[in-house]
Amino acid sequence: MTSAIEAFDVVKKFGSVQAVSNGRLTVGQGEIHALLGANGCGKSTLSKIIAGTHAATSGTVLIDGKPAAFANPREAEEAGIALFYQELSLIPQMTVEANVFLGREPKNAAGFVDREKMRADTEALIRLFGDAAGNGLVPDARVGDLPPSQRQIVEILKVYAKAPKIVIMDEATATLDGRQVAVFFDILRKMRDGDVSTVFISHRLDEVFAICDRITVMRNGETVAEVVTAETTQEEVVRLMIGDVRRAERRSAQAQSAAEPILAIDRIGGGRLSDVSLSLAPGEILGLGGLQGQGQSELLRGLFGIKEFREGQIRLEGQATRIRRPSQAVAKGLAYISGDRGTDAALPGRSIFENLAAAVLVSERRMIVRAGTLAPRLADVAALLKTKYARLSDAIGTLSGGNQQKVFIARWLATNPKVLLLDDPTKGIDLGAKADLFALIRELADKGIGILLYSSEDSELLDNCDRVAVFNGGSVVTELSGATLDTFHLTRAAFGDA
Amino acid sequence: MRLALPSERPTWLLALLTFLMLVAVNRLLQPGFFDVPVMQSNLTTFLPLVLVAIGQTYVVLGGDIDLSVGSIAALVNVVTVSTMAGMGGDALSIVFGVAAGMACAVACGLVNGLLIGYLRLQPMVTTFGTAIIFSAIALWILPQAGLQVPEPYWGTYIGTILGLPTVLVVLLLAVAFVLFLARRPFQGWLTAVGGNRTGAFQSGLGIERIRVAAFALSAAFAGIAALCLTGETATGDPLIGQSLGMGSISAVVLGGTLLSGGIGGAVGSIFGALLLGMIGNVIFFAGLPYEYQTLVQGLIVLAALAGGIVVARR
Amino acid sequence: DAETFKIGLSNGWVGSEWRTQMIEEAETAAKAWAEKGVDIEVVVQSANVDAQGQIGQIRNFINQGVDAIIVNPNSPTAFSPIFAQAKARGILVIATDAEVSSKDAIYVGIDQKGWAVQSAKWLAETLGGKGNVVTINGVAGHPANEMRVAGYREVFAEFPDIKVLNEANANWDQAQGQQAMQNLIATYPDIQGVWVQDGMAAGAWRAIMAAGKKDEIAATGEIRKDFLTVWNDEKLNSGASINPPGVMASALNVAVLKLQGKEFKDGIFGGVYGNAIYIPIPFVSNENLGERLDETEGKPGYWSVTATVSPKEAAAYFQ
Amino acid sequence: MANATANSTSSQSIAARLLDGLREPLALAIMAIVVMLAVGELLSPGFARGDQIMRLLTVAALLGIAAAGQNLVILAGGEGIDLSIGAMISFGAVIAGNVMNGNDAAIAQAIFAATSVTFLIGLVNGIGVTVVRIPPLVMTLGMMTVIQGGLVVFSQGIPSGNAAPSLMQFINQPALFGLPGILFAWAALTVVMIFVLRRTAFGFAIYAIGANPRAARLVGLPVGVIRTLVFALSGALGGLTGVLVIGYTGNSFISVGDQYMLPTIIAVVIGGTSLAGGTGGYIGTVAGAIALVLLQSLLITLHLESWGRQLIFGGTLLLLLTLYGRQRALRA
Ligand SMILES: Nc1ncnc2c1ncn2[C@@H]1O[C@H](COP(=O)(O)OP(=O)(O)OP(=O)(O)O)[C@@H](O)[C@H]1O
Ligand SMILES: Nc1ncnc2c1ncn2[C@@H]1O[C@H](COP(=O)(O)OP(=O)(O)OP(=O)(O)O)[C@@H](O)[C@H]1O
Ligand SMILES: [Mg+2]
Ligand SMILES: [Mg+2]
Repeated sequence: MTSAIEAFDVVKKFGSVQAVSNGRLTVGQGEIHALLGANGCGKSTLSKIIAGTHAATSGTVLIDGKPAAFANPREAEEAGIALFYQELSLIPQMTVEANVFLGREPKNAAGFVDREKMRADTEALIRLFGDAAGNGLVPDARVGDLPPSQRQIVEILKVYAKAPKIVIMDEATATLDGRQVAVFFDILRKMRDGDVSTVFISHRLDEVFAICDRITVMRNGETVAEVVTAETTQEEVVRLMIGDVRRAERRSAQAQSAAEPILAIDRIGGGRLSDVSLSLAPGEILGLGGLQGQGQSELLRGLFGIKEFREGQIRLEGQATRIRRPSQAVAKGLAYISGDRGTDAALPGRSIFENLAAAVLVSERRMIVRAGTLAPRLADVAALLKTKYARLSDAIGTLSGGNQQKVFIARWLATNPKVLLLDDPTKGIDLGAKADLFALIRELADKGIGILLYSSEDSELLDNCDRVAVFNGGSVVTELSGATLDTFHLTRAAFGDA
Repeated sequence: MRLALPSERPTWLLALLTFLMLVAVNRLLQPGFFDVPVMQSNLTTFLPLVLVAIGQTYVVLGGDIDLSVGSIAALVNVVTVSTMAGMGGDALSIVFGVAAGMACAVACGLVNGLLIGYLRLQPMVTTFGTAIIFSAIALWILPQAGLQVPEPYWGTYIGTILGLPTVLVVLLLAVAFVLFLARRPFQGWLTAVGGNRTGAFQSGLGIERIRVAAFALSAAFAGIAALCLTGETATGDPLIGQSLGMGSISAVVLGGTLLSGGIGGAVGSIFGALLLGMIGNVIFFAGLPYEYQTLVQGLIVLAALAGGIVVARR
Repeated sequence: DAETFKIGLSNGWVGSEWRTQMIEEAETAAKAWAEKGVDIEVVVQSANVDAQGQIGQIRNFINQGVDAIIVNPNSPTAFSPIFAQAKARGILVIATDAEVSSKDAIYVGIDQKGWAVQSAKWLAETLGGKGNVVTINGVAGHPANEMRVAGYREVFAEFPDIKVLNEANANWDQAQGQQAMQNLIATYPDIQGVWVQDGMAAGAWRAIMAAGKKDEIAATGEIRKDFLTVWNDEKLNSGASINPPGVMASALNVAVLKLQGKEFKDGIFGGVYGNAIYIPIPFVSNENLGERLDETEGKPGYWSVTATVSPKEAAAYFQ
Repeated sequence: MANATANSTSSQSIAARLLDGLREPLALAIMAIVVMLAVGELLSPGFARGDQIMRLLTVAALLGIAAAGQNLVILAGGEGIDLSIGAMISFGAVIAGNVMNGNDAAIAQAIFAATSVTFLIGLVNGIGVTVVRIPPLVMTLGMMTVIQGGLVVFSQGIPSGNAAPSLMQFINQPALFGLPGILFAWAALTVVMIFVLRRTAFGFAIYAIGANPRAARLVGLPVGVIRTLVFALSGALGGLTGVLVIGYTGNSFISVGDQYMLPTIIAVVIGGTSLAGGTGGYIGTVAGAIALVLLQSLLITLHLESWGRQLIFGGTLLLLLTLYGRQRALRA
């Protein structure tokens, strides 16, 4: 039997950057096949070559045994290939239904778009996700109005609506919560039963081991191994990907409680939030848990002045404070790291140096930019996260998604903030870097910084936080610490029966 | 994260309301405003800009801009009139003249589209450059204004067809086309191309072709506008239509289409163009001293833009 | 009791002081009719518009029911249908400053070709019938420009020893005229004469002076006070046909007489389209420069020397 | 210090870098300049003479100074563009003419009056764009009409004055090394522009805002203030150009600046600044301004019908755009 995808000797250069040097991938019919590797190893690039979005510099791709070099995504689509784009391919201004059927709109006899059919079909697709889709995900909602997780679901539906024979899911679960992932896996399994072949890219090994049949591992643009999931272990795969990983040790909440809180939030309300009170001690890492979109991000964004709270009070180091815009937050020693790097962080077209220096220049109120003194300092911070780049003067766009995110984290670490607001900061970051990041965060906490961490991955909260405040419907339903800080309690609290 | 997007009300509602307000003011200042000949003559004045603005909308919706529409109109006018005159001015020459003009318009649009869609040149400067070239060709064909248009042609244009004023018929056909296109997938594709070009490409849309089509549409509408101008002026003039470029862009924006692309539609542009025309009328009938006319015109346009945008954000 | 007429003035370009002066003089001429017992209400539309926009201006006049329309037209031919409609409503239409082809309108103004002929002749004669000449023109394709070009070409053709080296366009913009002249001086070191239109002449002369060639080159001039002053102070070798901003006032005076029911003399019309009454074209030369400068006493620098066909002079056009 | 690393570069990579360098807008603009000078000299000997080049540079300086403002506005992104710059120049010229009225002692006042008024008008542009959120293209287009209308009202009855003799000398007469003062002023402005854009937080903020305004806001930059300021500066630089233009022409008239509107944009774009904002710089614009003026004068010296000149002008623009004004390919 021929393989669904067979790619070998694939090379891809972007100018002088060698993104893929020896890509190899073999996916059997009806198989769910994981493609793993550290940030920037070439997973997305290889995927885009297969799906016709990029042209390979050299190499061979066979689809169902036949040579395939698609000139554009449309040709690939006609051959039954659909790609879930890591950075999403949605049009924010357009409705969910228009996005899902873009380019393949159902038409009526007159040649007009058949809106009724489009709506009904979209509704049917959304129903696949059931309750996990969340409120507000309706066919005529505008995609730009949806939170990231729902946009990600729309991108999944868009892939699914093409009724493809081969799908590539490039970090499709990155912002989904546990329940949504579960539904998504049901869909993948159903597709596998229909003999659809799947390439599954993720940095979450649990997910990979839960659903994938085989695993291909890439490292530095090269395919280094192919293993059968049932015959390997997570440790083995991690070793194949990156070698050894540091483990961050968690400290239980104890000494901090005595100190005066560095940040105290009293009955914050407005938007989705109501009556949220929290206090953060210096040196503490406080997690914000619960299902996706329960107001955790809104709280962090409000604290940073992106959107003002309607009611309640904030105290910073004991001082009552109002923060109306980010510049005030920066001046008061706050830092906000968003997982939505494309919209919130990247300065496209500018150099890595400028992207790194952005926050420092503002927080230190510099008038003159002295690259000579600033560059080494920033490079050191970036090195703490093992950011992979050639020259600081290269454009930010030449870095992989994960490495870009490291730059945007380093940008804020360089400001020596008092309070660090982390809004799902590890989205798209590989395991090694994630471990480095959390180790670093712990070190910062030990220096007396207060840290608020929201993550869409429960394990990140459980492994790294001293306490976790669990959100539901815009309020804190419970706080977990010490003995209650475990998967069981967290899941139970998140679903509202704490 | 929610992106800041304009409200979901039809983007043209404001242009319509402002237009109606100006109509009311004009009616107060000019009692005969609703007389059929007055309405017909006003429509004759507004029609070319309305048509060009419709075409411009599609380009803008796709995230581009077309500064060459005025020069295309001049070239089409010159080509049409020269063809008619060269063939002797009989009925057949009219048909050929119109055909030659429209073919020329579409060819101009294709040139723009190929340069911008396929060669990926920057649209604003490119269409500025092609505008210079189109003007040069017009000047080469007809070095100075002149030549007569056959009477049946302009007579029909300022007259009636089937009992309806011809200008009204043209407007109604244009509106019908706008409504037709709004229901075709093409307009959604354009919106996608303007809203997120990478996403649209990754979704399998043929970006190049869609952009070319938009420029061809824009040029075709500029061509139709030129045919109207030809009927209105009954002559060839290589310098005609120069204000159509910037005017159409103002109309498109007044009509609620986002200049960066991805939001809006041609219905709004129609009202935007009518609104711009009405401003001139109201200023005239208000009896403003001439020194103040340009100033007040500019102020009203800015006020309409500002007002529209402020209200849209409520 | 007093006669009352409503006259619409249409101007399609506001980019020069000459046009402002043109309208002001027309308004002044209208007021002067009050002494003769004629009340004239002037309605002005003046804005940057193209030919089609100006047709819109004229439509507004028609819809308002004026008695006469005086227009400084942006196109020689594009107004025929609208003028026909105006005439059908019994409205008198007069074009000024640029001739129109419409048989339903008359033209009262200077002969643009004659304007050019006069200054080209001056230049040719000043050069003694031989020498290298360059010209700097307005907007290519613009009717007034084309007529003027035809005028000087006709003159220079009569002088076999006058060689036209190059003809540039500087779009009636003074600074562009200055740049064009700079380039021409650099390219052709041996220029004796320059024929240049309107305000561009001031720019051209500035370039000539900057190149230190004001004594070697004879060039046409213009009629604004600022330039006349320089001409006088620097003793330039210049001559300028006057296109007086008073043309619109002249047209207005003719219009009123016509509205009063007078009939034109037979054979008075001439011009390119057979519908023109040409008014005299005064000339500023090195000889009469002093008098002309005296006329500008107390006027702003941008004020152009002018002339108007008075009601009495206009009466000569009528039976 | 850097020698060690520079020397170690292999000859192959030097060739590669050279080739890379040629694709740089600046290199291309300079190449275009050289080619045009050569063609001009070939067609009409004397075109590339020193004093002629100097006069062309004077004209280019006027365009280049106005284009500096346009450059800032375009760099700051958000579809930034200033179509009112021509009208600003006219207004600046009229104000300056009235204030100095041929009087050397009043030059400083004239500069101050012209730049501060146009600064304020630019501020209104900026507020319209940032606070009311009118797209810059239509905001400044509307402002252009308002200024033109304002000039018609303003110039009424007020004599529009003359340039002071020293100002005219500064622009038209050689001052140092046979070069007129304005060229030194332009050079100084170039140094300031480059310093501001590359070495100051303000320049950094302009680029950041142009690249991604949301991200710029999230690092604490005052996006609205900076964008407003950029429009105001463009106005002031327009006003300053107006003062210089009246020095060039001797007297002001109300449409004196109109001819600069589109050339400023073209100079910026062929100088390699992206109309999308966030990338580019002023050196390219300087080269772009020189190339543009050179092209225009080359065309004047060609003995051609007007349409032929226009054809070549449009064609050259498109050619320059094709060489480096291309947008990013969607498929890599
Ligand atoms: N104004 C609104 N209109 C419609 N749906 C809304 C609105 N506000 C919130 N929602 C829905 O409520 C859910 C939770 O939103 P909320 O703002 O609390 O979450 P968040 O954590 O701040 O979101 P994000 O995922 O954007 O970080 C989302 O599914 C969203 O679609
Ligand atoms: N458009 C581009 N231009 C230049 N270099 C690029 C481009 N896209 C990717 N690269 C480079 O190619 C390499 C592979 O990137 P790719 O996005 O394929 O990594 P990835 O494995 O998907 O990483 P991640 O897990 O972070 O998403 C990286 O070094 C990146 O810097
Ligand atoms: Mg990737
Ligand atoms: Mg959330």
